[in-house]
Amino acid sequence: MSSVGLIISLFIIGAGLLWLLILSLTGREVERRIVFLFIGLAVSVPLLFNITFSERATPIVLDVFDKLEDLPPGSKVLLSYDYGPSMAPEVEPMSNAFLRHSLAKGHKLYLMALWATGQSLVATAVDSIIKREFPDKVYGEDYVNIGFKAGGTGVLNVIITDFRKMYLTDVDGLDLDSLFIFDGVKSLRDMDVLISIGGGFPGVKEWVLFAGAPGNIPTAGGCAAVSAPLLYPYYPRQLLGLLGGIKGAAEYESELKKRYPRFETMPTPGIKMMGPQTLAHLVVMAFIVIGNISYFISRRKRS
Amino acid sequence: MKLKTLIVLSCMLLGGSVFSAAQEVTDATALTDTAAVAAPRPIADLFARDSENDHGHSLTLSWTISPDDGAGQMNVIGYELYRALSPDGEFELRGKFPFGAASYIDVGAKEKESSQYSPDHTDFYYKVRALTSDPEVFTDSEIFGPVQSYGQWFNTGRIPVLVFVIGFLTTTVILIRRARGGADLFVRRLPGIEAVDEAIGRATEMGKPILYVLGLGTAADIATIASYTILGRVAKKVAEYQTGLIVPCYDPVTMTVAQETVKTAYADAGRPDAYSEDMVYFVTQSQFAYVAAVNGTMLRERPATNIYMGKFFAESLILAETGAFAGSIQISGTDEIAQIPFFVVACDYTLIGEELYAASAYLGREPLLLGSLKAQDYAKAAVILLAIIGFLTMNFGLEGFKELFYISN
Amino acid sequence: MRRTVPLTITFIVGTGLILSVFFPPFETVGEDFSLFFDIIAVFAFFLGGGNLLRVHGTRIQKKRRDWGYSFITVAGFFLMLAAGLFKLWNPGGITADVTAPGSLFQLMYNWVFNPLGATMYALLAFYVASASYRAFRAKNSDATILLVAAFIILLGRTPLGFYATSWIPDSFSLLQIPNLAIWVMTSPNLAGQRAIMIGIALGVVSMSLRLILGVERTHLGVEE
Amino acid sequence: MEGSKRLSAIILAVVIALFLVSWIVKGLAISDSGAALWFSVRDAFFITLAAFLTLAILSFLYKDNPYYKFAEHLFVGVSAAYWMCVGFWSTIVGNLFPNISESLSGYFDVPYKGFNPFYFIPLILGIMLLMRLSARAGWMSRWALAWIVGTTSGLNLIRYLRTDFISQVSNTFVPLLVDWKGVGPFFSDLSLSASGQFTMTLANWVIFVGVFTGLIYFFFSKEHKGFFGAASRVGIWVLMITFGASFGYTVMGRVSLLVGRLTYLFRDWLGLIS
Repeated sequence: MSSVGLIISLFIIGAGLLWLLILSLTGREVERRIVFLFIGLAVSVPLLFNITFSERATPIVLDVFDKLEDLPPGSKVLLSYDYGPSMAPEVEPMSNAFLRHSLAKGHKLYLMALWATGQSLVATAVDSIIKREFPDKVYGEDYVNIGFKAGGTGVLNVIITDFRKMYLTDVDGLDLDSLFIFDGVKSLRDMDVLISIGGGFPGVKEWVLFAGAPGNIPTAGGCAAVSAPLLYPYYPRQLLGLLGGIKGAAEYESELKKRYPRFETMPTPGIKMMGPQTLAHLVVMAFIVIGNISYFISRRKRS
Repeated sequence: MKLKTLIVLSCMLLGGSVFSAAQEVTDATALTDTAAVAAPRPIADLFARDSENDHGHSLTLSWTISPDDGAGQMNVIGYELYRALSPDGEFELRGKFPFGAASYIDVGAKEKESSQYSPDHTDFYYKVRALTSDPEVFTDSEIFGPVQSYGQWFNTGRIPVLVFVIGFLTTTVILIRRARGGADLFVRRLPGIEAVDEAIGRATEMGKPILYVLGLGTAADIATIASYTILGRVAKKVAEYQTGLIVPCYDPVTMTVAQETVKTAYADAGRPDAYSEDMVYFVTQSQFAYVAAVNGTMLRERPATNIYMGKFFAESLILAETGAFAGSIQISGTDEIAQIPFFVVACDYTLIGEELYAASAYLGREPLLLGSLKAQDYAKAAVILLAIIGFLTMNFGLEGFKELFYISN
Repeated sequence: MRRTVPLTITFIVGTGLILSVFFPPFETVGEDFSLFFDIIAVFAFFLGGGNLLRVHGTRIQKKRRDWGYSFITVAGFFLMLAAGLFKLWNPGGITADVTAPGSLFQLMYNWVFNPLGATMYALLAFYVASASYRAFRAKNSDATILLVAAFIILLGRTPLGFYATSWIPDSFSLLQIPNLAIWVMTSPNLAGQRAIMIGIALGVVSMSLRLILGVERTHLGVEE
Repeated sequence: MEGSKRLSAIILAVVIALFLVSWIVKGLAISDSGAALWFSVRDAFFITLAAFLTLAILSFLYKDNPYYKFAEHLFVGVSAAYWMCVGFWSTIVGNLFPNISESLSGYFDVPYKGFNPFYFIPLILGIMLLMRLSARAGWMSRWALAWIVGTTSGLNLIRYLRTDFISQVSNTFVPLLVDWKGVGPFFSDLSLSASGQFTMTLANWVIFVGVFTGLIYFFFSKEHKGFFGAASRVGIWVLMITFGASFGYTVMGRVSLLVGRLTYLFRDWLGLIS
């Protein structure tokens, strides 16, 4: 039923645009309500019928993916949740993708947060993703949640030389020394890659300036679309790669789906949110093309 | 105020959290670490001085970390700072820091009734305690003192700003004088402003009103104040031509000023009786409700010309597209960088950024205003010159030039 | 006289605030004045509310076009005002936070104010498209540059942009559309923004100076 | 005319009927989930109202119509009162009273901060502003305006100089050549990565030339002829790239807003998607 609706609506959009293109060849202008109608369709159809597009990862995203991919299993990945609920719709897909990728690859995962709001989001992620999708992974061996510590950049200044001076226990009060995963781990410098998710303060920028750059540790990030332009200048010298907004998340998710058959059926909110976006962008571009065609035809007619 | 509270709050939060973090470290270690800890070596070179460029009640401290901090016995987990009124007096805790910390600014309150009050011109003595995971084991530093805090009268950190203010002021005054003396000052065309007269003429011919939108700025935005000048000019023309004028306002203070401006313009045009209080009215102080109402006005009154001048945010494109749909000629100007693209795309004429401010001088054609416009150009020439010098010095590794522009706070 | 006093007030307040920045003992004057400004603005709200009622009252009285709708405005205004000032349905009574959950004020905010505002905002999605269609046309060199820059960014955000240029080798990856889009955002875009910003700053400084010196005085109104 | 009137009456009846149906259906659904009667009636009403108001605003895209007018007028009234209430509680009660009156602070249960005579400045200026309602004392409001304008210009002058002007100018000081390694490696690496020093150098040049020509475009007292004319042409091009790029970049954010509203309609109201 829904696929019929999907085909019909996509056909309407496609055929409609084609028809407008043909009309524009006669130099006719499209009424703005028609433009509105197409935008309305382009956004609501993917929402209703769940249309997705396969995303191809851009180098800035691929660099992060490949880094996690190229590290030997058992490497240490630190994931910091530096965001709150309001930013979550945009960046949560990223943190989930990083979680899945690291665990599937067999990396050791260290979870923490520089935002107080991040701690509960870590807990949610542990319950809803790790425990459900990776039941074989053992807490304290394969992954650990050391939670939130206040102090922002101060925390980074400390844990870059020694975790145990800031974190004596994990989030549940277990001594770090009793956790197998912390054997031989002294500071951030023992991590193979640092990933910060969140574009606010403290966030990706602080991780780069206070941990990645001084400790010479590969650092990657994910952030909301609005903050991405401010972070681009750090790529690729100080920043390994960056996932900017929903698009970045969607690219990572599709890369993950492509390389790991087990993620065929995983929920991909990033890709899902990109459906309306992509279709709307295509419609806008189509209208720009149509507008220019009718402009040139009518100008030629006039002259 | 809001900003101030926010800063204070965040400082408190940050301070508190560092403190509590340090606290957690100590407490938790005490529980887990039962082995005896050796006393660490003390910090050295403790030094305190008055904090610069402030209004007093603040001292800046620095020291060299303990040899056992991150090296040696590796047993220092943090420091505590103590202060007393005499070397053998009672020492009061002023701050806690994680290990590695080697400086601190001890800021007290300036209000006498505050519990955090820290008097100026009073001798203080400081010491720093190196802490270990065992709360019983610590080492105090030598006492430093006496030291006093006092306020400065002048903030030297802001000299670059002062230099520029004085330079710009002098240039402006000189040029205004010269303009008054009769020097002919050229001003290039501003198509957006020239279009205003034409648009008013068109509105008169069509017998339709002119819609003037002052934007979402309050009277605290210079862009809004610049907009009044243009509004004054438009209103005068409108009064002369006996065309209608609609000025829906977003901010009540803005509305008040706009009423004054329009009233004056009608009086100047010799038609004070034609002014009506209904021309300039308040809509609502909510961004999108305002837009909804102005949109409705555009489609119902069908103004011949829409003029948008001032501060605009996301509503810029909603207004400009509806206006284009209603078939009005549209002239816009804003200094909100993110919105200029939308106006450029959807309006017939757009004053980009600085052009909005130049418009008032352009319209007035008074030597005073033109003189200040000329001063702006000199400043831009100076910027270009500085950029070239900066470009060259950076290339030869002379970073010092850039430092000249550093504003400390 | 009636003009001299205001001009003098502006001059004294303006110069005072500029100087206060350089003298630490007076540093907080600017913040205090901003706070005062907020308080005065609230007084102005009464002017605004009064004006709103007057405008709609006249419309109803004179039975102007669409006067019936003015009733809705007035009713909405008084309902919200009562809900806010008397804290109707507020579980905490008069001393509670005005936006406490469950209060009529909060309900009206969540279910009337917010959806209306968000939908007005969402109209932008449509207007962005209609504006692109109408205005992004290669009429002259300026318009063409505008069009090309916008098109590159748009392309860079769809899979199309990737497929169109994925054949370009990695050592020339700058020319691949998604990367080109990033580059445009970070280099020429930054340059343009900076030029505008410097210009605006100069405009503001100059305009403020004109106001303080009393050269610009349109806003002060009639000489009586 | 008669026909169109009847048509709009029919449409109105249909809209009201749909509203009632939605209210009832939603109410039943909510009370099924165990909510008290009053809450299900109330919540169902508000959910339906929000949905109809959303649709009323969207209908403006087709043309101006009575439903949009209704939503618009309601929005204006509600929002004007909203800001008045927030302003009253947060600024007058929250900031003014605690500094001038103990009894008023006590009445509204806000902590009294002690009497501060400076707070009479805004109080007096605010009352002066209200004086414009009087025909004879109207001139007093101009004193308040003069104070506001003075504050605005004083604060903005310094703010723009410090944050926008001086810092933006010094950010433009960038090296012309980024660690030069020779002609060969310079041109062979056109990747976006900064190891491609071509990219870095190019970026610096673009920024320098862009700012330079952009500023020349803003010269007002020089005729744009000759070198100035050429430079300001380039300046306009740089500005056009900026505008085009910013426009294209915002499309994504705007679509997200629409996705948000449509999700409300499809999911929260109609329950079509999960």
